[in-house]
Amino acid sequence: MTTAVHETKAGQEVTYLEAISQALDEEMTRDERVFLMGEDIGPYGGAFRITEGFQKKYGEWRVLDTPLAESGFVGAAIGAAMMGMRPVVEMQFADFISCAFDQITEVAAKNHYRWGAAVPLVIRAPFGGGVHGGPFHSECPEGWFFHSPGLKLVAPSTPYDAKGLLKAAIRDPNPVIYFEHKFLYRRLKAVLPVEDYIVPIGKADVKRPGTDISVITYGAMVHLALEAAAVMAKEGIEMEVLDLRTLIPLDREMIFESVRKTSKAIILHEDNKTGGIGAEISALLAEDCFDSLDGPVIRIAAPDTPVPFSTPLEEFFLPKTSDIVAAARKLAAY
Amino acid sequence: MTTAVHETKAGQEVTYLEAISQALDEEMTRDERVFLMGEDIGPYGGAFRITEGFQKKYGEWRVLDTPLAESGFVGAAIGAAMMGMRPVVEMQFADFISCAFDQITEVAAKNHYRWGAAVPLVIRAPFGGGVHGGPFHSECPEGWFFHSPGLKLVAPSTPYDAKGLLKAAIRDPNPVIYFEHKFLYRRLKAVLPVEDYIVPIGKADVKRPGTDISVITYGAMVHLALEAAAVMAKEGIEMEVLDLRTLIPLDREMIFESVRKTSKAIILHEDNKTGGIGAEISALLAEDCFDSLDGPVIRIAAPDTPVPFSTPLEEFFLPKTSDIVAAARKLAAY
Amino acid sequence: MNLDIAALKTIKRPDLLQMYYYLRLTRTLEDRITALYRQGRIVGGVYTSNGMEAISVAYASVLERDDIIAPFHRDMGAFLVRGITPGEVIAQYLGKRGGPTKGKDGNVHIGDLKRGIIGFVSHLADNLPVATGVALAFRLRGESRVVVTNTGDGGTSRGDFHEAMNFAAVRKLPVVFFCNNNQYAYSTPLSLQMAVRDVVDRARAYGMPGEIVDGNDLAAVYLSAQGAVHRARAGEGPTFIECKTMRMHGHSEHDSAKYVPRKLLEEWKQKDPIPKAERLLQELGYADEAHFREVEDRVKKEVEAGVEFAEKSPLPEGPETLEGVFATEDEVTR
Amino acid sequence: MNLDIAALKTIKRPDLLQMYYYLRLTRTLEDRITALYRQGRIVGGVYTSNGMEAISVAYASVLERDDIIAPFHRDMGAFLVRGITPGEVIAQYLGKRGGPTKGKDGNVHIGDLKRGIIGFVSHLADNLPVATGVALAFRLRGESRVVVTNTGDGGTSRGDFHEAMNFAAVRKLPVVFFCNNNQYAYSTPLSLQMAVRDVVDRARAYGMPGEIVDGNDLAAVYLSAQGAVHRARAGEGPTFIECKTMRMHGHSEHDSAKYVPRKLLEEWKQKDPIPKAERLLQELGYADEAHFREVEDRVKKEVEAGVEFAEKSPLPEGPETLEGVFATEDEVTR
Ligand SMILES: Cc1ncc(C[n+]2csc(CCOP(=O)(O)OP(=O)(O)O)c2C)c(N)n1
Ligand SMILES: Cc1ncc(C[n+]2csc(CCOP(=O)(O)OP(=O)(O)O)c2C)c(N)n1
Ligand SMILES: [Mg+2]
Ligand SMILES: [Mg+2]
Repeated sequence: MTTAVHETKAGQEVTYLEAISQALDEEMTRDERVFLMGEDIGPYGGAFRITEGFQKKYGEWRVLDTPLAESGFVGAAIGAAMMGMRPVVEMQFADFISCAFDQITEVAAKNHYRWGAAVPLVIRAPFGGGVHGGPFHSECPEGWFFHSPGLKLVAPSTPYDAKGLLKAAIRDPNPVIYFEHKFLYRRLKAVLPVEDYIVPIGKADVKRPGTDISVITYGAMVHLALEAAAVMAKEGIEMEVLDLRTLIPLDREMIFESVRKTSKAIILHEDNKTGGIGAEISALLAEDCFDSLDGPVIRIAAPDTPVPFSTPLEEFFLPKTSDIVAAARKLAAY
Repeated sequence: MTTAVHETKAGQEVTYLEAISQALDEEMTRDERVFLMGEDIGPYGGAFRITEGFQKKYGEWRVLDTPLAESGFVGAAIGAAMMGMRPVVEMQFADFISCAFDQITEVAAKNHYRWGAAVPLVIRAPFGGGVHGGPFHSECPEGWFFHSPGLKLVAPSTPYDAKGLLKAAIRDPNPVIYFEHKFLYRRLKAVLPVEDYIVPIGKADVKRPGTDISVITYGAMVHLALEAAAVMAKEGIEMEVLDLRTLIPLDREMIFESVRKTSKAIILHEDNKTGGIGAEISALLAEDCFDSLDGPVIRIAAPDTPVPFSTPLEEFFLPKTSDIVAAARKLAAY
Repeated sequence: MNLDIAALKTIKRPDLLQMYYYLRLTRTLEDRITALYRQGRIVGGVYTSNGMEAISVAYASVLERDDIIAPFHRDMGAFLVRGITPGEVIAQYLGKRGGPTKGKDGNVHIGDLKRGIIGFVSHLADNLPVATGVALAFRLRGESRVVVTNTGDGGTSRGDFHEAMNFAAVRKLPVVFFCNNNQYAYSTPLSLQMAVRDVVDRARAYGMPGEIVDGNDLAAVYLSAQGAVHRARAGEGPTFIECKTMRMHGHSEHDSAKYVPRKLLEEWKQKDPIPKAERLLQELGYADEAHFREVEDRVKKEVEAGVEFAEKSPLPEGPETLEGVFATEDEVTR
Repeated sequence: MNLDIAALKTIKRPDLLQMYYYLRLTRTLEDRITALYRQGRIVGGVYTSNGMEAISVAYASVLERDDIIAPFHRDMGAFLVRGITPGEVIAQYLGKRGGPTKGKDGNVHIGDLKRGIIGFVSHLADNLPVATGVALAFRLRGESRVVVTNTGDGGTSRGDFHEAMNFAAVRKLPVVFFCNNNQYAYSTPLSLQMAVRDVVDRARAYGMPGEIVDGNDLAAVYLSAQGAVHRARAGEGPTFIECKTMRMHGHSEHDSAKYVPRKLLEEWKQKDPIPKAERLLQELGYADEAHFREVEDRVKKEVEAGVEFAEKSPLPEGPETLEGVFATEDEVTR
């Protein structure tokens, strides 16, 4: 095996960002069909420096700087994928995925259903707020794609999941949108296994077990949920934090199992509330866990506005630990 | 007042399609800021002939044939709207709205929030299945836009609502997507008021009152719900059929009022189930009507696939009256 | 373009005869489908290449077995040359299991990677970026394969055309862009579609060689395609080929095309590609009237056999709707 | 382009002096913002027009009061010429209520219809179709107003560029497209962006007149803009103007731009638009060193006053997040 772009010693901590970088590097070494496309990913190493050093190792075709044209390069990745390549495309910010919306929903998502062509494509989308990005550099676009049959969506919350889910996404024979949270890039560190591993697509994860209230969430919000759970534990309420990890296909069994156990559910996401993924989960609970529920299913999410720029506005916009605590207290009293 | 493009005598029935055409004609006569853009809407009168005769009456600039470029002409409509015009843009089929997705969600939806520019724009989107259109001429794209703060969405189910909602949309100072159901175009007829009227955006409508189960729906599905209600009435179950008419902003009061009365809810739509509008309504009920609910909130919707072409497949795909009846019987027994 | 006899002689007799056969087969097949449509036996719309058959017959005939085509909706000839049978085409139109998409999609939405065909997406120009990606895969793997794609004059107005042309040119990819300039996009004449006289002018904006060819001249299109494919295969990059032609039917069979001046159609009737090809074959001494009648009989029989095949082919069953949203690993191209 | 003295003399002395003032003001203001950024006092990223100020100062100076601009992210000069004050700009950068977007959006996302400025959308080229629509409104109403828009070299690769250019050309709309060709798009050099040497080659594909101008030459850009605006106002349609220039800072202030050869920067340093403008003013006998020092002092004071204004301006309060998603009728332009 060739040496890694960035060497990591056993036992050394890596960030969420480095975990993504490692996954790309290892998959490119493992499988020569894997290649990268995007804006400024070559000599520059990408806006967030995830592919720094990659072009030196893999050359300018496997780490391919594209013109500024998201629809064009996603379309190209679809074509290459159908020819048996494994493209991983980078959106410079998830927000710009709207420019490739048509290619993703009409071409990538439907090709296999319509005429049987597999499209093993990964689109990396650095998403989310809390970074003073304003309306066009903070978006959570997962809700749009949640409603497009044929796509898989994943959103890791830890370095371990970030690496394992990206590897699984690259090895998946379908188009997968990989939502990596910008806020977590350099804020989380962990020691990762030395050996190759994947986190299977479609499997949620209990990030903290509990018996009284289920908090169902994903992405950066997982950490708020954990904070809230710590607060509530002091009040004698044990919250279970369920990290979806995969948004499509949803791990219904695990969601239902958790809620049947606790009888109470909070759904938490950073995306806008109306039409967000929380709505679907609430609806699934209403359909399948109605008899187990001991209280209303509460959604905590951003309000229905674009992401505002100014600090006090963005703070108001983003869900807060205190929102979760308040909801948990309300539910506990039910 | 100038003569209408197509004269209608008092008491004469008009189709859903003609109702749309009348609304456009009357608004263009009433307000010279109103103009139309789209592919083949001029001499040809549009793929569905809604603007037949319009160019003769209003000239080739107010009924403007565009190049084949949805993003470009929606963008242009946004610019004109910001200058005080009232553009009404036609998608040849709603399916092609994906090509203008970026302009709609990133520009039209956010301009007012970001910097205060009103965008009084209407996009007409002929949507829905049952017409042997296959995956690209049958789509229900409303779910995508349901999750984009800044847009209003309407979807009439009758000629009366079609005319009144289109007039309201044209007079609204915001971007409104007007989902007109292709299946209903020539299948529904009604006598419309002679005088000018609008159907206010944001107001649902009870299409059949009932006391036992609420069916919350919109578009072509309203008529299936009415059929099912007639069947159930024979069994002594009175279903209330609530036609949302406006999808954003939702008429929560009316939804809650109906469900508080009946304690049981079925949500019905033709769009794919996962992440559809039904999920949001179910979640709202879980949040606000939990204590009133006497049974699970049931969603009836298309499965999570593209719209298949072949007749038996499309029939399987589309919700059926029998699905509603089955769900109603199940709920009634709860 | 004036073809000299020496150039014409470079096309082998059997190749030219075979193309003539496909020209005839295409015409007869599409005429038969049109007849079925008029009898109300076709599901959905019918789009023909009547008068334009030479283009896709010729470009497909230039290719090697493992080359790829990404055709648009007037390329029936290319399907046939690639081995799709008349029976499969009619089955596709009827939504039967025997069609290449097994009823999932209809009419000209034929895709089959085994026969090197990328399935058409209704959203015009969407497959152009996809074609560049097919070429990119070839380039990445150092294969000497090429991809040929086609678009209408209208399709060149879309952003995806621009992004695909640019990317192909920047990376000198082995792709040939055909443009079927039939002077109308649905009802929209070229003058409302673009402000240049020749679509080929667009190629220059990308630094890509462009050519104009008589699209009704089988041999001319063949030679032009051959040159471009040869350059692409040799690593010399993409070419844009504008085929001047005329749409002789309506946009689809329900359109009477009143907006096209009858005189224009009369003129182009004189340039019909079939008699033109026959004159050429006679001039070259490759075939006589008797041969033409023989081919006519043969294709008629083949088409009738196709109708029979299609009618016997079963319809898919409802639950098949749910199959195929996602691909499995064994379906990935290798 | 070689400017003869006669042409230069057509620019009135006060106009040239005023432009010189704005050139200075732009440079000083952006330098000050950069300094604030280095002190960690700016919220979010900083994008400057350093070395390229002449372009937007010049095009904005050509316009009448009721003309419209749709600038991109390197057009600070245009904001200032249109009457946005340094204080407002800094307040915008700080997310203060005193910024034109009141904290809803940041940095160069300044929009204000009262001062004829369409707010920039991050998604590059999105505002080009919007600009064509502004022009369309003028055309529809028979007004002799024009709109000027600007894009980077990178932005011209996007589909929306294509769709906008084409529509403007087909309908001969009163719009001027500037292109700020600063040779890089973030880290991507022109050679990976397009296969033509001059961006202006693209204009020809639309049948639109195109020009190349020295973007660092205030007078040259002014004269070019004047000609194009004049033609647009006279109903002669759109023009594309490529300004050759160089980005002298990183893409944004966090980018050290190591990928740009130092020699190239050295070269362009010699062509700085400010000394160039000073030499011109001296040659024409319009101003001397003393005047330049006076302007320098004046703009410094204005910028410091701006810093003070911005710092005093209050931050918005959290709940303002929820305001302004929808417009009210009185906000519509009339
Ligand atoms: C993006 C998109 N918009 C609109 C349509 C509807 N439509 C189908 S074919 C057509 C005209 C196509 O014209 P052209 O590209 O010239 O091809 P032709 O049919 O003339 O061969 C239109 C507008 C579409 N298929 N895709
Ligand atoms: C659609 C889109 N994709 C990606 C980006 C991220 N991005 C911001 S600026 C930039 C480079 C712009 O280059 P250019 O158009 O040449 O303008 P310049 O900054 O050089 O003036 C990129 C890639 C974006 N803003 N929009
Ligand atoms: Mg055409
Ligand atoms: Mg640039």
